[in-house]
This record gives sequence, C-alpha cells and structure tokens, in this order.
Amino acid sequence: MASLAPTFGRGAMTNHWVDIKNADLILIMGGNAAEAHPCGFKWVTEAKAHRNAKLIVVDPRFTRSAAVSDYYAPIRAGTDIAFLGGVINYLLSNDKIHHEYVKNYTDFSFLVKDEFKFENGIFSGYDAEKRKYDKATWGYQMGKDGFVVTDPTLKNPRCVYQMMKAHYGRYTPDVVSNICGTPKDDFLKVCEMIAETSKSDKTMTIMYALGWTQHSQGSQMIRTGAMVQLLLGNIGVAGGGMNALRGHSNIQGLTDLGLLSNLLPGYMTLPGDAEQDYKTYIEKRAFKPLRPGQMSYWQNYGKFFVSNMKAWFGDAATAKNNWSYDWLPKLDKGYDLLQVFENMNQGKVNGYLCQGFNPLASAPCKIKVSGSLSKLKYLVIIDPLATETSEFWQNHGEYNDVDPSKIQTEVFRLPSTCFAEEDGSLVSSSRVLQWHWKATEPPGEAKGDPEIMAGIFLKLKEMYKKDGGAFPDPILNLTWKHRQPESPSAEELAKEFSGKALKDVTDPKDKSKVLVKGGEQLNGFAELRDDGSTSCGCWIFSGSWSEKGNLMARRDNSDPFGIGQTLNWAFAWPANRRVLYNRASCDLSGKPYDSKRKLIGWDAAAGKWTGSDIPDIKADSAPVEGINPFIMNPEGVARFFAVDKMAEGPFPEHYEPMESPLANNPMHPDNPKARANPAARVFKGDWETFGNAEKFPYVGTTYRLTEHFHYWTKHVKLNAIMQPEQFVEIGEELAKEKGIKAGDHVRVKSMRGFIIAVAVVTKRLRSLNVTGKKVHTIGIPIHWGFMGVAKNGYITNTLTPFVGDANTQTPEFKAFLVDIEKV
Amino acid sequence: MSNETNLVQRYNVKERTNHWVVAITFIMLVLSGLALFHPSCLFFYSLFGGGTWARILHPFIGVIMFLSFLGLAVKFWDHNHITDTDREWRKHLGDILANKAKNLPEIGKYNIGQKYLFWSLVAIIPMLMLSGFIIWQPYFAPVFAIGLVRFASLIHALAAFIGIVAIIVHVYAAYWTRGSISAMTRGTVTKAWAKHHHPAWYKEVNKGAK
Amino acid sequence: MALQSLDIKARSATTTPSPSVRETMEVAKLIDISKCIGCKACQVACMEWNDLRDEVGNNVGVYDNPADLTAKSWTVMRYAEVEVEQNKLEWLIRKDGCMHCADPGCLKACPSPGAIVQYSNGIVDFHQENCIGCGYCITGCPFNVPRISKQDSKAYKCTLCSDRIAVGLEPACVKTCPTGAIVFGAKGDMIHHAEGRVTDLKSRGYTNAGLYDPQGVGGTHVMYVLQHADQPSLYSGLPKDPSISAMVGLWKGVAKPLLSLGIGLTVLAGFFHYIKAGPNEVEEETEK
Amino acid sequence: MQVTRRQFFKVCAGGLGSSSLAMLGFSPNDALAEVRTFKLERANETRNTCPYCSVGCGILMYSLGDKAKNAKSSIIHIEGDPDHPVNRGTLCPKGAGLLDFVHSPNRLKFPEVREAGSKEWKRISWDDAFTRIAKLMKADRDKNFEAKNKDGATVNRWVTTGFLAASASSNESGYLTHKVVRSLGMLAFDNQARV
Repeated sequence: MASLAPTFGRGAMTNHWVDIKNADLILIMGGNAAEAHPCGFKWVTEAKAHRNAKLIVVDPRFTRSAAVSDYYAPIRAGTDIAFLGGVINYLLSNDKIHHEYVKNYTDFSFLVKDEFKFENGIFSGYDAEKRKYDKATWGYQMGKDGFVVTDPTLKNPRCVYQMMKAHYGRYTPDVVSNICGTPKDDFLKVCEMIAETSKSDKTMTIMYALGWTQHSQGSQMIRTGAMVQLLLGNIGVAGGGMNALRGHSNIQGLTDLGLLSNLLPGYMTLPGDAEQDYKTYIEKRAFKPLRPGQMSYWQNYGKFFVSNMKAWFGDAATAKNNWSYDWLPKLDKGYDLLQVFENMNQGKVNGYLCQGFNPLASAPCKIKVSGSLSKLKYLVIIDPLATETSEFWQNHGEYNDVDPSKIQTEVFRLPSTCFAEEDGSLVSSSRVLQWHWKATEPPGEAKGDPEIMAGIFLKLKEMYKKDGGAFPDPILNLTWKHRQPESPSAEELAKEFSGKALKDVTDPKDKSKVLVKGGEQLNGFAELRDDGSTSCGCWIFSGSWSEKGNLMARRDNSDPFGIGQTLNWAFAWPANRRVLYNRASCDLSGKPYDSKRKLIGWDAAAGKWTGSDIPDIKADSAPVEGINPFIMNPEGVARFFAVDKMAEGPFPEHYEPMESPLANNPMHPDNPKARANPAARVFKGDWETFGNAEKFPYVGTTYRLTEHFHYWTKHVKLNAIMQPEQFVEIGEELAKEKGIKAGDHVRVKSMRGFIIAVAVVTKRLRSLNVTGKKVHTIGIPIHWGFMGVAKNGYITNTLTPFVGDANTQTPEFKAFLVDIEKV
Repeated sequence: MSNETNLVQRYNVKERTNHWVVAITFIMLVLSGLALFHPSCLFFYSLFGGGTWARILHPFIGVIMFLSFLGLAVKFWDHNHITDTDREWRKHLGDILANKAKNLPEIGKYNIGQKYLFWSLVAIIPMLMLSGFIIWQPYFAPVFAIGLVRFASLIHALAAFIGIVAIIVHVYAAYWTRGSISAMTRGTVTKAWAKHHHPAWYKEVNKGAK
Repeated sequence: MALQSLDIKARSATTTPSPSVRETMEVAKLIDISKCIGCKACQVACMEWNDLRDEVGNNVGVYDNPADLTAKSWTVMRYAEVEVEQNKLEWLIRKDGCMHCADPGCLKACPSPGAIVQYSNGIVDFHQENCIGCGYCITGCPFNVPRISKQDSKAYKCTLCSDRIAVGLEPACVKTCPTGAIVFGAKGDMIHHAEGRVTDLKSRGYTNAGLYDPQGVGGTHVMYVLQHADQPSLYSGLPKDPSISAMVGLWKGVAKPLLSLGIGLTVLAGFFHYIKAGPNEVEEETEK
Repeated sequence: MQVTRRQFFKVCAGGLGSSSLAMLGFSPNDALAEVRTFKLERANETRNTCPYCSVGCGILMYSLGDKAKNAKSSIIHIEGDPDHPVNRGTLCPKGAGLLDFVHSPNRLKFPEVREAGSKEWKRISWDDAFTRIAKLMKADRDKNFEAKNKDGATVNRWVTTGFLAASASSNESGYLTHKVVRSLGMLAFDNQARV
C-alpha cells in the first residue's frame, strides 16, 4: 500500500467490491480477479450485465479473467510501468483527461523545485554506492506564506502537468510495444477504451493485486495506474477507483493495526533513533496544510497517538512520561521479512515466532530461508495446520532434503484455532470490519491466538516480575484488563481498539456539552483527545464498537440508493465511509458529476453533505470553504508528483526486473545503473544468485490458481481433488521447440534451484516480440509443498530471487529468469 | 443292448448332461434377460434374489452356457451339414406340420429344422457372448466406446430374441413330436420313432450295431 | 419424509403411468458459458453438499480435474482453447453433467423399476437403492453422463439437488457460482434470462450466440448459453443435435414391444398348432 | 349378491394366483420416489466470514447437535450467506471447500516440540510449552536488549527475536499480538501483507 498513500493519502482500496458494478469499464491488470477473488469478480459480471460495461485484461497469461473479458492484451511480465506510462502519454497527448477534476483535485498546478532533475533514467540525488536517493530536491516550490506555489494556468514548465507531459512523452506506442511485447494495435485499442472514461459520466475501475505488488518496481506500477485514474477523474467516484485486492482475509486489518516493522496502529509510524524528542516526533507527523484551508487530517496525530498509548499502557502512560513514548522501540532501519531472513542468515537472530505464516513456502529463495531457519536457536510455530515451515528440519526426500541431526533449532508447534472456532472481526479489502461467530470447539487441545499470546506473555510477565530483567516496564505495565487474563475475549479486545472515554469528553466548541461520558465507548475518532482522556487501540477503527453496540456485527443489507453502499452492513473504516475521497465525485460547487451514481452532494438547505455514502470530508463544511477531497494529504489534493514518498522517484519510470531477458533497459540503453530499479535493496551475496538470459532464457512468473488458496488448501481434500498435482504452463511454441508434450514431467530451474512438475501446454501463453527478440514466459503456480493431502511437490519459491520492491520489500515473484527441460 | 429292446440310443449321458446344462442356463438367461428387457417380466428378478443379483448372475450364467454350448456344438457339428435330402424333406414341411406327411425323403439324425436350430444357435450364442461381454458391467463395459456399447445392447437383444424364438420352436417341436423328449431324458427313442423320423440315421445305427 | 415429496412424471421400467396428476413448476438450470470463469466452485459445492470425495488424482497436462465425470464427481469443468476467429483465443469452459432431459435416455433404458424417476418439475433423479448396476442408463444417455461406482456398482449422476429443491432451495452449484454463470428458476424464466444474455452477447460481437436447449431430447432442464451456438462441438464435444441414440431407440423403443410380441406369438403359434394339428405321433405299426 | 359355487372357486383361485404372483415379485415397490432427506433440517446455523481472501464472503456454518450440553458440536456443512451484500450466497472453490479445512487431517491438535537435532515431534503440555518458550525469549531478550544505541540515544529495542504475524487471524488477535510484541521492544515484526 506504499503507493496509494503517497498518491491519495490512504493506503487502501479506494472503493469496494459491490461498487465495481457501477463501472463502465474495468481494467484488470497486475491481477487476476476471476481466479483470486471470484466472488468479488461477480461485480464485474454484474457491471457487464447491467451497465453494459466492458472488461479489459492485460496480463502475460490469458487467465480465467481474460476468458470472460471483452478485450485481452498480452504484456511481458514486469513492464507495466511502460504500458501505463504509454497510456498516460496517450491521454495527455490526445487530451483525454478530466480537466476540471485534475485542475481542482490534483497537484497539476503545483510547481516543483528547480533542482529536481531526471537524467538518463536516474532522478537527482542518487547514491549508486548505497543504492539510495537523497530526496532533498524532490519537493515543491514553497511560497513565503508557507504554502506551495502553484500555476493555475498550467503553463509553467516546472508545474507538475508540464513535467509529467515531458516525462511520459517518451512512452510512445512504439516504445511501449517494443518494451512490453504488446502488439501496437492491441495497446492502442486499450488506450482508446480507457480514454473513453475521461468523460465525467463514464468511469473505469482498476482491479489489481500481487501481479503489481510482487515486482522490484511494484509500488511504482500501482502508482502509474493511480495516475491514469486521476487523469480520468476516476478516483472518489462510484464505479471508479484503484481497487487493491488484498490477498488474505485480514491482511487489510493487520496492516491497519500496524503489524509491520515500522508501524503503529492506524498507519502511525514508530520513531527512528534520531527522534529522541516526543514533541518533534508528533510535529513531524502532524502535517501542516500545504495549501490554504485544507484539512490535512494528520494534524490530529497527537490525539491518535496518545489515545493509543493510553490503550496500551493505561495509567502508566502520563503526560509526564510523554505517554510512555520511550517505551516504544526505535528503528535504526526497517525489519521487513527479507531483512529479518538476511539477519538470520548472518546469525544475528536467535528466535522467531510464526503465527499462521509459512515463510519456508512464502518467502523467496527457499534455500536461503531454510538455511536461515537452521541458524535459529528456537522457532515457535502457531498454526492450525502442519506447515512446511514447522518441518523445515525434517527430511522430506527430494522436496526437502535436509539432515535433521545437523539442525540445532528447537522448534515448538502450537495448535491454533481456525475461523470456525473463534469469535472476532476481519477487515475485507473493502475496509469493512465484519464480525464472525464461533460454531464449534477446536480439535484436540488447540487454542485461539489470543489465548496463545496471553499464555506466552503472562509467563514472561511473571518471570520479569519475579526475576527482573532487561527493561521490564512496558511488559509489567501493559494493560491486561481481561475477565479471564489467560483468555482475553474478542469482545474485550474489540472494545479496546475501538476506544473509550476515560473521562467525560466535551465538545471543543461548547465545553459544557458532553459528547461521551467517562467509561463509555467512543462514537468515532473525532472524539479522540491528546490529553489522556481517551483510550483507543486503533484510531481508524474507532467507533466500530460504540455505545450502540458492536457495529461490526450489523447485518442490515438494505441498499436504499441501489448503488450498493449498504451502510448498515457491518462497519467500514474510516467512520463507516464506503468510497474513499467521495468528495471528488462532485464538482467544486458540490454537485455530483454523475447524478445517477451519486455518492454524496452538498445539500445547501440542510447545510451538510448528504447521499448514499458517508461524506469523506467534514460533513458540514460548505463547498465554498474549499476543503479539497484528499483530506489525508496536506496538499488537500492527490499527487501525481509523489514528492519524497517513494524510494525510486516522484514519477514512475520503467526499469527492467532484477532478472530480465534484456541486457539493458530499452528506455536507457546506455545507462547500466538504470537497468533495474536503482533503489531496490540487494543484500551482499545475493547479486551472485541472480541469473542471466544466456543461461536462463525464459521469463518465469509465479501465481495462484483459483482452485487453491496459497499453501493452505493443499491440506483441504476438496481442493486437492480439484488441482491435485504441481504443474507449470508453457506455450505451444516453446513446447514444440523443447519437445515437451502436455503431461510430460519437466524440470524448471533458476540460478537458485529447480523444481520438477507436470507440463501443461497451452495456447494461453504466447511468445512476445520484445526489442526484436522472442520472449517466452513460463507460468509457475505456487500451491504445492511437502505437507498436505494433495500430491507432494516442490516449493515454488525455490526458484525466486531474494529481492523486493524498493518501497515495500515485497519480493519479486512475478518476473525472474528460468530454463526448462524435459525430465 | 438296443437289440434287446425296441429302443435306440440317441444320446449318451455326456451329451444329455451337456444339453441340459445348456438348456437350464439358457432358461435362466431367458428369465433374467427378459426381466432386464421388459418390465412385464420384472417378476423373474425375484427368482434370482432381486434385480441386482439377476444383473450380477446373468453374465456369469451366460459364460457357462457359452462354454457348454461350445461342447455341444463340437459334438453335433458333423451331424448338421445340410444335404440335398434335407432340402427335399423341407418341401414337405406343410404336410409334416399338418401331420399328413407321407413318403418323406429318408433323412439322417437331424431334420432340416433341427439343423437350422443348430446353426442359428451356433451363430447367435457367440454373438450373445460377444455383445454381452461388451455390455458387461462393471468389468468390461467401461472400456468400450459408448457407441459400441449401444450397438452391442441392441445386438444382444435381437440375438436373444432370435434365440428365444428358436428355442420355443425347439421345445414345442420336442413336445409335439411325441417320443422325442425321452431322447434327452433317458437317451433313447423307440425304434419306430427313429425309423419314422430319422430313417437314414436309424439305418446307420442298425448297421453300426450289427 | 413424504412418500412423494416431488411429483412424478415418469419412472423407469414401469409400463403404467405413475401418479402424475399434480404438476409442479418446471425448473431449469441455465449455464451461461460466457460468464463462466471455470473456477470449479460448482464442482466443490456439489461434492461437499452430496458428501462425496473423489480420488486425489493426477495432473494429466490440462486444467480438467477430476479428468472426467465419475460416480463421485457429478459435474466437471471441461476446458477448451479455441480460435474461432484467427488470433482471437477463446477459452471455452463448460460445466458438464446431467442435462435432465425432458425425454431422458437413461430412464428409457433402465430395466429396474423406480431406479430412475423423472419428477414433474423436470428433474431426472437416480434412486440408487433400486439400481441394479446394469449400466443401461449409460448406454441410454445421449450426453454420456451417468457413471457406475466401483465401490457399490450403482449408477450415479447429478440429482439437480432434488433434496434441496424439494425444500425450496436452489441446487448447491447454482448457489455457489461466483459470477452467476449458473442460474436457476422456472424453465420459462430461464429461457427469458437466456434471451437477454444472447442479446448482450450478440451486441458484443458473438453473432452466433444462442441458447442450447436441444429439442432432440425434448429440451433439457440444464441449458447452456453458448457464444457459438452454431458449433456446440467447440465446447469439448457438446453434441450438436443430441437425441437418444437410434440404436437405443430401437432397443428400448420398437424392439421392446415387438420382440415381446414376437416371443408371445411364437408361443401362441405353437399352442394353436397343437390345437389344430394335434401331436405328431408315430403310428403303432412303425413302432414295431 | 349371490355367489355360486363355481364363482367362489374362481375368486379363490384368482386370489391364490395373485398372492403367489406377489410372492414372485409382482407386488408394487414400497417407496415410489423419495428424495434424499434434507440434511440441514435441524442443524445449528452460525454465521462467519470466509478466512481465505479479502473479499470477506459471508458463510453459514451448519453443525451437528443443537448445542445441548451432551451433544458435541461438529460442523457438517458450509455454504454462502445469501444476506451478505458482497457474495450474496456465492462461494468460490476455496470457500465452498471450507468444510474440509475445518476437518483437515493435518489440523494440529496438541502442542509439540522438536528438540535440537531430533528427528521427531514430542507432545508436551501447554504449560510446558509456554514456560519453555517464555524462558527462551526472556534469555534472549535479557541478553540482547538494546536500551541505548552506540550514540547513547534511548532506543529500547530487541531485534534478535522476530515475529511474523498471521494474515487471517482476527483483528482482536492481531491487536493483542501487536501490543505484546511492541511491549517486548520487538522490531523484527512483519505480516503476510509483505508477500
């Protein structure tokens, strides 16, 4: 989500599943919704059936999404920025943009610093040694009034519009076709169809998923898509949006709750080593508006933070100790999955706990992961299923050929419950928090995750209380007000993150008016205070369990406006808004661009915004006040120019995948530094594990099949029956060249290892003509392993490179180099 | 020994046993087959312990019949070549059926009707066996193409029909032609019977006996 | 459970009419291939609802799994990659299974009373407790659908979830279908729905789109919307104009009464011959 | 009605004949056509959310037993929740197969440990597991906790033990996990959003 936030302000799917039915055009690119999210894809078929919508699929493979599309265009894996850059060029040069929208709701008119440069594929401030940018020049020209300087005429060559035009003018249809391998006619046809939606009563939605994120330049691919959508005025409107289709049922929720190295709940961030002073920490994050009159909602950061610390440390968090600010660990660097495995490999990690996660199968370069795990002193697995990771030390023949006696890791395997055996809430991709109910007891002695966490934590607390030890304060003071301390209930925890008033909370405009009494649940984040009078474990979830009860459990599916908003179904963050930035669906005067798909509109008589959705703006702020729709951005508008928010540059630029069939980047053939993402982190020693096109001539790409879910459903008999055995897909042309027939066993190898699988020979994978060279793609589904009821197979990530996106460090699973031979 | 009595040996024990094995299995096959063929004969299922048993047993009984019929066929083969005398005899069929026949050509062990029966069974029983094999569930039918199975089902029914009609005629003829049944029960017929119905054969037997 | 929770239209190996005065609404399942994403949810839902678990098989070089219908896989997806227009690949994915013919070949061929029943709502259902395992239903089926179980030698196939429909629910596959490629309702409504789909497909350039409701078998209660209704064989060999095979028609049609009659007549002929001509007795004199 | 002797015999014979025919199998079958009993008639229904992808489909779980004290509940069937605005009763092949996830033969049932260098699992009690894990964690934390960095700045971090959080566990589990992890000063903390 490190690409949507820099553009719009929040890192989440902008619209929601049912809203897809309001689209006129659906672009599925960097994803395969029909296979990965079939029930969500239903709303594509609804749009087709009821709005006569068209579906475009752009993908290296003719997927099951493509099977029901109106138009399919092939593309070489890892070249989406070039394709979308070409679309931007098409829209700008053919003037197919939503003028009013881009002028008012984006940074089109903002002036960029003169020092900012882009030369031969590299932006200003690059340090090739560190593979990092100094982003000092990546900013706006600031006026004396403290606001960004703008040029509403859009004539200034340093305005974002002009700079973009220059930047993407290079992505001509021929260049695109040359890089992507997409036939020029196909590309132009897609452009034409997309351009249609620049009309204010036409919308396009983009549905993407791991097909964009799992690249070394994945975040920028997504950003390029977001930029296309902004040009067309498709953000914040019904049937529009950037629909990031999350993979797992609660990835959204766990990200919202900040379960990542550098985050705190609600997208607050941990301090770094340098941030020793609490006040500066807050000030740095409470962004002042960059344009007059804008909300810049992060100005309330202090309220969110203090309430969070009150939820965690209760009475121990006081104004005096800066709300226990120092109890939070400070970051010297990010500790993402790849970094942790790198550290582990270097022997710097002793213990590891895996809760419902199977890194041996999920992380890249199995041999490195397996070696790293072997260096641990202890490993704790918390899972309902017997995962590969839990048996990384066990010899499973050809699939996991290790010697247990040489592995000194102590491994604990703790059985946890599955969905059917617990109460709780999950956040769907649509940001909807939905409550679920327990139906039955778990098998054997299995326990729920909260019970297991409590079991470990209470033991630790007891030991620290008795024997002391390193810095016990946060452990001893962590709030634990559970009726059964060893088994915290879902209800108690949900109420805690939704938040309550510790003292009476009054209306700032009228102190005599009590909004919520001390001890009561809060109605929402607007009631949070930074004086310690409120407690809230995750500000964006605030109000999900109010005095009205558990709003996440609401089951009223009525849809009074007929455009699928169902506001009384469960609870969506933030504040039950269903379409983010919905203010952008109206013109400056507050009138909806498309009255048939009205989300909100300014009701002058009532003096507030009304409609089918909850306004994503201060409800009583009249349009004349000029609050712009992107309230989380200090600019108030969406960013084409990402300032310093992205690792590899404010404008996305095409770079080749780390392992590419091309010797150089066709955009910058004479600059080897700009071949692959210049800011992608590569660990020492991993360069040697990358292969080249001479030895590994084919593009490998891994993906999911609709019959399986990740590495779980190989444990599920019904799904094992549907896709029993590991296979790889190759095109008919390559099959012929290699003498491979459907059903043969083949060995697919990369620089890092090999797998053996059945060959599926298909017309759906075709060779592409890239820079005059024929490029074949080999499709490698991921779902098999050495545990489960399906036929055993090799772990696909044996093949993948240990490198990630420069912003998110999401591994590059979608484009790497392999070779294939018949076994 | 036939000299002692007025009886002539027509079939020995082996032949009689063989015949009755074929006959009994044939009847069982007819009963179970008709039940499978037409709902009006459903009650025959009960003779076999229900429809499923009828379905299970029918093909196995068929194999027994086929094998024992093979024995019969080999044994009787030589006696069943159709001769000019037979054809001559056939011309009198109307009279024969009306019990008015006089001065018939002297035929051998079998008349042309019996020979027709023999050859039709020689044709039909392997056909039944083969088509039955093709539709035999659950062992063999699944390996054959569905079109072939359909064809075999039809052939099986038609062949069975011809067989059944032939056997009805055979049984009736045996009943109608008084003195015949003992040939297959006791193995003997009267000399008069033999002289009357199969004079050439009678002569041959007598010759042989001398 | 009521004796007749669904009213009966026809019953195998039964020559007299079944109780068929009540007429329930004729139902149908419509499978819109242009909406099908081949996800196999219907296959899973079918197995789950019917408490079946087929073998965990092998990949034989295609997406089809299980590779064919079995006694435990009552529906399978069949995947076909075709290029009707040059360079325009289409992945035609057809959900195969019982079509619930109005004139069911299986029922016609079945020799066991009540093993196959056609309800007045159109469902053709197998009652395995009456099945004798002869496989005639397979022979009779124009779509090659029923399968004999290796476990119990009984024939099995899709029941159109008669147990769900009997209590007013839709079939399991219909309910689960993520894209609404499978819909269910009164047959008239389904035909109407199909007309809308055909119009939409024609507007998207599929000029030969149409409904597959083959009249050769009296129409079916499982129908398809096809993008290329002129070439059903593109869809993994869907028969163009299916009807009960002429051979089966002969065997279970004309032959049944004719041959029975033939046998009866032969018996009668003998009887009357005897009445008329009397026994063929050897006269006393020749006896000597 | 007068019944002559002759007629009487006729009737008797007829009766005898038909009853023997019935014995031969002429009797009509008992059940004409009975559909399978609807298996969920009295099953307990519980609403839940599919744990796989992020569409968040509503599901209905049907379980054996009416929650009476003496009945051990067990899930017998799962299908889509028709009231749910997103999936409207539909489920994909993964969701439709959830029953076999609940009852997978590979579900873990007891805490186990694999000792260093060992080839096998050993069943242990929960208390043993918690105690041993807590001891290992405490030993590592006490040894490697970094209160101040090289420059003397307060950092209060522990980076020698890492935690990977689930992606399908509930918000409540996730929230508690986050609290515990940060209270220990852990930074090597990640979830499946990464991959």
